[in-house]
Amino acid sequence: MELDNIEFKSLELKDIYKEFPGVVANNKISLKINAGEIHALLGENGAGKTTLMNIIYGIYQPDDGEIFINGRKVFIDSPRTAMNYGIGMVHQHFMLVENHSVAENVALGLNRTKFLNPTEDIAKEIERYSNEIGLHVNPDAKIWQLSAGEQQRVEILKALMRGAKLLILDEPTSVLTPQEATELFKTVKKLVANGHSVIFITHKLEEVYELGGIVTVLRQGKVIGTTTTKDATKEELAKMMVGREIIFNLEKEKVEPGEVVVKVENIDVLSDKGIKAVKNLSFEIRKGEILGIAGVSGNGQKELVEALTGLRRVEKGKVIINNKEIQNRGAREIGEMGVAHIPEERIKYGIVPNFPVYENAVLRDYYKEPFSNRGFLNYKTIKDFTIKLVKDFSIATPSIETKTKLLSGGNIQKLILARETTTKSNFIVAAHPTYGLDIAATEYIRKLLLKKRKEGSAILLVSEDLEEILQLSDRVAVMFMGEFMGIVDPKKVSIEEIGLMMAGSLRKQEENNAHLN
Amino acid sequence: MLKNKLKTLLVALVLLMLVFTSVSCSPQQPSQTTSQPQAQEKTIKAGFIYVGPTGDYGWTNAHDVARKQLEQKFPWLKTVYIESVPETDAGRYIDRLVNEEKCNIVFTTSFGFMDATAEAAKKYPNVIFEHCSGYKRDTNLGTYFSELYQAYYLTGLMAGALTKTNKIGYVAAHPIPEVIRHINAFAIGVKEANPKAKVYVRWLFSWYDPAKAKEAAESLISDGVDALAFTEDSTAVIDVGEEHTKKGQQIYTFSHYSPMLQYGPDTVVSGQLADWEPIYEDIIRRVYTNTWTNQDYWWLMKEGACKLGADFNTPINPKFVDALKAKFVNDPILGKISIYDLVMKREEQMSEPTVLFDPFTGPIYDQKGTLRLKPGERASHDLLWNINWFVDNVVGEIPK
Amino acid sequence: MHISIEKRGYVSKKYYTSVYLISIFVAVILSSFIFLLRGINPFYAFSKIFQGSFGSPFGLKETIAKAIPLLLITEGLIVAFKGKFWNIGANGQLLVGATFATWIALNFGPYHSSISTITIMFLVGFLGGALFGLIPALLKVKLGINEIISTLMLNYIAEDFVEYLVYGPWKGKTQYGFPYTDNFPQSATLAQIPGTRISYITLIIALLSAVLIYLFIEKTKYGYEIKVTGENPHAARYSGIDFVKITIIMMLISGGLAGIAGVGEVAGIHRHLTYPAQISSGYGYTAIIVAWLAQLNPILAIVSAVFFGGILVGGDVIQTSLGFPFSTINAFNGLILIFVMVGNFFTEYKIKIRR
Amino acid sequence: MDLIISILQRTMVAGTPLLLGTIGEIITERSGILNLGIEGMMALGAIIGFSVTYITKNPTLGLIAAILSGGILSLLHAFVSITIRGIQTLSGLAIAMIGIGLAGMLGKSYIGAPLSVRFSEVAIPGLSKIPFIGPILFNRDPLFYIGIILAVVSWFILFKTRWGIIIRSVGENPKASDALGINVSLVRYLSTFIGGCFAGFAGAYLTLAYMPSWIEGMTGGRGWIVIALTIFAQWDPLRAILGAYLFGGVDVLQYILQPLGIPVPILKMTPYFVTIIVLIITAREVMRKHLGAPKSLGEPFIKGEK
Repeated sequence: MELDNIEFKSLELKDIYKEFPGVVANNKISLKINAGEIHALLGENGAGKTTLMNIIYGIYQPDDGEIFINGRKVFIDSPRTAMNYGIGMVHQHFMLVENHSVAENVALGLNRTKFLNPTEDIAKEIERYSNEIGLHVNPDAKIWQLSAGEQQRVEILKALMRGAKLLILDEPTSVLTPQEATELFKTVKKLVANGHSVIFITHKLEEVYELGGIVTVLRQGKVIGTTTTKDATKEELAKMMVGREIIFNLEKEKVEPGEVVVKVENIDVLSDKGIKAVKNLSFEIRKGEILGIAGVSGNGQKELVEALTGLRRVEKGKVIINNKEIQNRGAREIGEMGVAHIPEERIKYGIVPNFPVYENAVLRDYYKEPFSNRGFLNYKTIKDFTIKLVKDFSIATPSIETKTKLLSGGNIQKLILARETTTKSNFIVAAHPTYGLDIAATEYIRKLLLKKRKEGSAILLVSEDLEEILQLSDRVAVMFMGEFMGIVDPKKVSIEEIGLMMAGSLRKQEENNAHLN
Repeated sequence: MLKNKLKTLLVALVLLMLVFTSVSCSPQQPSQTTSQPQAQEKTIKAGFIYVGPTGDYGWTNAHDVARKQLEQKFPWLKTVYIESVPETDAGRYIDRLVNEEKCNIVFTTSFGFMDATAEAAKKYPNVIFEHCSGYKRDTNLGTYFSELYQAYYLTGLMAGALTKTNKIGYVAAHPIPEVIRHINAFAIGVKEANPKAKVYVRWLFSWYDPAKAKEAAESLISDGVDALAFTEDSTAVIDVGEEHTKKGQQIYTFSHYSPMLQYGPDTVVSGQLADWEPIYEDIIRRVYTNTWTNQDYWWLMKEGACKLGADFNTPINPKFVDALKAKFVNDPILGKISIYDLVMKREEQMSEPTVLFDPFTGPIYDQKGTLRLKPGERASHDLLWNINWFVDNVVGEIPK
Repeated sequence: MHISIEKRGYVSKKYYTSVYLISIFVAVILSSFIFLLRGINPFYAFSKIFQGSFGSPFGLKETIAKAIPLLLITEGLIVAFKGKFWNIGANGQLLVGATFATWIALNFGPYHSSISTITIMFLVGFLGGALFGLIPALLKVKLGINEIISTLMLNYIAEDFVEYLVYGPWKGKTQYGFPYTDNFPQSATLAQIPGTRISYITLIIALLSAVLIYLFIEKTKYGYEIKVTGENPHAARYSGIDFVKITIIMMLISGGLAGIAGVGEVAGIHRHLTYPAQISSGYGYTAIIVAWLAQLNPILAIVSAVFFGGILVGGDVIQTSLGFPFSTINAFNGLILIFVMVGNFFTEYKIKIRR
Repeated sequence: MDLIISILQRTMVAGTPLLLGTIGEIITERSGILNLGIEGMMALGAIIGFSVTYITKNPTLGLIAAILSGGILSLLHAFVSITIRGIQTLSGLAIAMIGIGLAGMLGKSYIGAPLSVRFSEVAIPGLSKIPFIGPILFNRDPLFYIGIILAVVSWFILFKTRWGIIIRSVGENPKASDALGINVSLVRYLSTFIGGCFAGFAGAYLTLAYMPSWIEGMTGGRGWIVIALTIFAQWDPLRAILGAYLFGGVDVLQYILQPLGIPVPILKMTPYFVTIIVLIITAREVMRKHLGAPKSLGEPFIKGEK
């Protein structure tokens, strides 16, 4: 069943409905994609884009609705079936076997892979593709040795070599530098010129216009409309996407930075693999100031955050907070010295999913008075405290006894923020605080960060959302390969400059650092 | 709701405990008073507690064979048995046999059951207990044992005569006096037939483990041994001997406890066989006739409890008879005599009611050269019971 | 038709309890096939087993006697399992506890009162089990060695070590060369409830341990830390919980309680140290199932331990009345464990069938 | 010299059941399933192999039955770990208990019964005449040769074929494999089944070649050693050959070293002790080289879960 002989003409979805416990991810979605077109699927996180694509690709089965390919009704019960219909998908989080080579990854599950020496022919084929479409990658390299851009190429290769005519790209630029993204757009256009069709999932308006073509906007699991980049303005699309005018012009009061709260001097930090992930880094954050860290993930942000919060060893250098050296002191001690930590991957790090809300509300302070007394936990105080938090931060939960995993992402994040910011901390490390949250929760959290800034906290904000960084930060540091390419004023810097810095091709001196010295 | 469930369960538990405490405090258990044997139409019920499985090829099997024979012989006898009983649980099983099976006499067939049996004897004064291989006796508790060392001495004679390498192996179960006594008797026989030969010992720390016995036997053979005796309740050693013999390397082996000739027709020379029937018969008959006393049975060849044989009807495998007839020794009393004749003579002497010969007769030296038995002195029962040293031609150590 | 498995959201306690009880019931039903396999009527078999374990005062007493060590070990295992430390080594920890106590009994007991001897024996037994439990804990936190393997291996090492002692240096002078230490002096033995093999003290300690472990897990700071570590190690790190310290605490308690069970066995039942299979007939393994059957609830564990005590005693009946070997019990235990897991599945997931 | 040859001969015999079990566990674990139940599957294989051979007088038939019995029991583990998403550690222990229990029950009537037929040594013409090596390696029972061949074949399949890529990928990243249309559950079921078959084979080796009789507990903890050996071999069947015969040698040395006055129980604990020492020594290497267990080992794969 090799697919080069199947011609892809169209894919049509009719009234696709999919429900997960507590949420309707796709609510009667209808959509048509024709051969040879780039179809952008625009929507915020949580709009149901990825679920819809997983249904097309056979990972999920819809609860209701029909799919037609070339006008014929089909049941896509597995990715294999999808592939047989000429559908390929590149997931946002790459589906690669890290310990295997590029060729092994491509060979996996490929019908024409030979039984013996399976990677031999595959490697040759990969090289051929490299030359034809410009998807350069070394077939013998192990995946973990490759950059994000290269890994994405492997994913595209995998789809193409399975005869994909319709390629689904799920938020493909989220892990790329602007320059890598530009490369990707070129590749996409080349593919379309070769007769492939592409579904491009994104929440970035700019990308929709850069690619051109048809765009369907999803919101809260429903199709809001389908149009083309020629027929709609950015503002119109944006309105369709969020359901109201973008109000991201947050009221950001002017706060005069106070004394230095955080001082980082020449620190080195190693990654899990033992490679230097943060190199000789120095910076300061003052009272009432937000320092944004921009950059493609994997450039040392995670290690930096962990080093500042005591989860990772600082190999060299000093971290001084509130005039005390805190490097290598351990998470608890650092927390006690006034450092709050909003961790990335909130469910993995920030809570214990099976605990009731009240037990998570004291995850960082359970051992202190009044929650703990001579080794015993005072559950009455803890519950009272939780009730207050739930009220103050309007956390939506059936009760404080509910298992935390049953709360929505936004409410979990609110719980973490509530917990972290009610303590007497004056330095907040916030890693990707709004990632994957709905618009209301995002707004709430951003406002809260600004409020804490006004109250005099120093804040380190790490985010991949450039918009968020530029709006909230007083200064923006761009991180690349463990170093700052520069610290800039968000009001004075252009997106292009930041892009170049993220890609490591521009170093920029801090221009407005006079007040710091 | 789970909490409620929990409470219910807790209440149930507490009730349970109350019931059990009240029961345990009730002084008299009704079952104790019942089993008074009546004079007329009298039947006897005997319970056996075995330490191993009845299907082993040694100890427990031998007891069970006797049990079955007696049940056939005496129409008034009923028996019941429990096999593979851990020492910890012996007391519990005795209780079961007395209370629920209503046994008149209970046999416990492992040393480890001693304390449990003694306790039970106090608890059930109207039941008779017999403990095999122990030393505690009571008004209603006797002890019995079928002792094999005389046969071991005879097989030792043959092993000493047959070995070419002057190295003889002994695969031994546990380092306890019974086994040490057997090794010594065997070694005394070896020395008499062949003063140059030594007996090499390997311990298994297990009564029944064919795989270990096999490894131990193999390791002895690779050490140059060409004759093997053993204390372990399987045919593993015979098996190893047969394997090597078939491949052209003659190994001489000796049956232990049960006839094993059929498993090694080319390797089994002779062996020591236990027959428990005479002892059990005597005990049960005495119980039946109300002449039972708490005596200590220590039965050997003259009582027919210990026999020599590769099989019950084949004292010596005919294959090796010629070789044994061809080897001579000089005995101070019997003069020049072939090993075959010596074996026969000694068996006869030991079977006499007065026991004309005992292997443990001085002079006997231990490994360190200390004189343990003065010339002409016979070992006492106590010495044999507690023996914890090897005679001088044994190579190996008793774990200390 | 399409069958899919989906996660359940909220689960009511009532549903949870009934699924749990049903799965135990199904396990019992299924195990009756083992009897059918040998042509024995399962109803007859079960009535015999029940009769032998719970249905007679004699059986009940034995059931409780077996439940005591099981309960003690289980309480320890619950602590370790709550922290997701797979302590398979309770059997070894029990033996080491028994060994330590034996040393006190033989060397200290003859010259001291019962109260001080027994007290020290329990303390030292706890210490022995705890130290032996500490080994896999340290191997894990310092070298990343999987505790399943290390605890398994340590079980065998402990068994062989006890064997070495009773056949070698500790072999009793008064035991006619048999592999037992000398009998404990009177001061080092535990008094039994008359007519039973249950010692007062061990029974009380076992029941007390259930309550204490419940309080420890549910009400204390360390209990909280253990739960966080077990449920989400990342969150534990984030919250600043000292993984090394908490793992050590966990295993000291877990091993220590197994050690106490060992003291109860040698001082209460055997009154000398003997070879390992006699001291513990696999209590350490059975207790794993006891813990899971109780869903790691320290109080429910009492019921679960009595239940399994009954199964062990019922094993006698399987042997005497039905002619099965004792090891058949293992198959029952395994089946029950499997079905507890099947039950857990139905509380976490639901099966959807669509056409 | 003869002594050394003899020791090595015994080593080959003692190591073979360990090797067979380890190959199976490697295949199972490579697919991401941790099966601790080897001891039970071995015990079942041992008694099934024994009883079928006893009844039919045909050891080959016994061997096949043993292999299947191990495989079938492992399917229960597969069901619990894959379909039911249970905790694999517990399920494995349950399998061990069920296997031991069933074997004890089925074997009751065979205790002490000797087997008249079995696999005995086959000298390979020519090769068996090579001094030293010949008697050690080329005069063994057929199952020994099969074991070595299976180790090499398993290595080849795992690392040089398409199936190998699939099995290893499923163990490393089941989600990625699923996205490529691999049936993760099926691959895991099959790998677990094959692992069970190997364990059954290892059990049959004990009763059909090693020591042709049956006793309870005759697997003697070998199933647990296999679990440790799998780690020692770093999930590589070729390294498993080395490990299995090394541990087999330790077993044999018990009786060779006994005359030196080392207490037997101390010798008996050496394999377990060595296992821990080996784990300690390799721990650093594993951390340094980022070797290690298949990434998703022991974790249930839940299709379509985020």
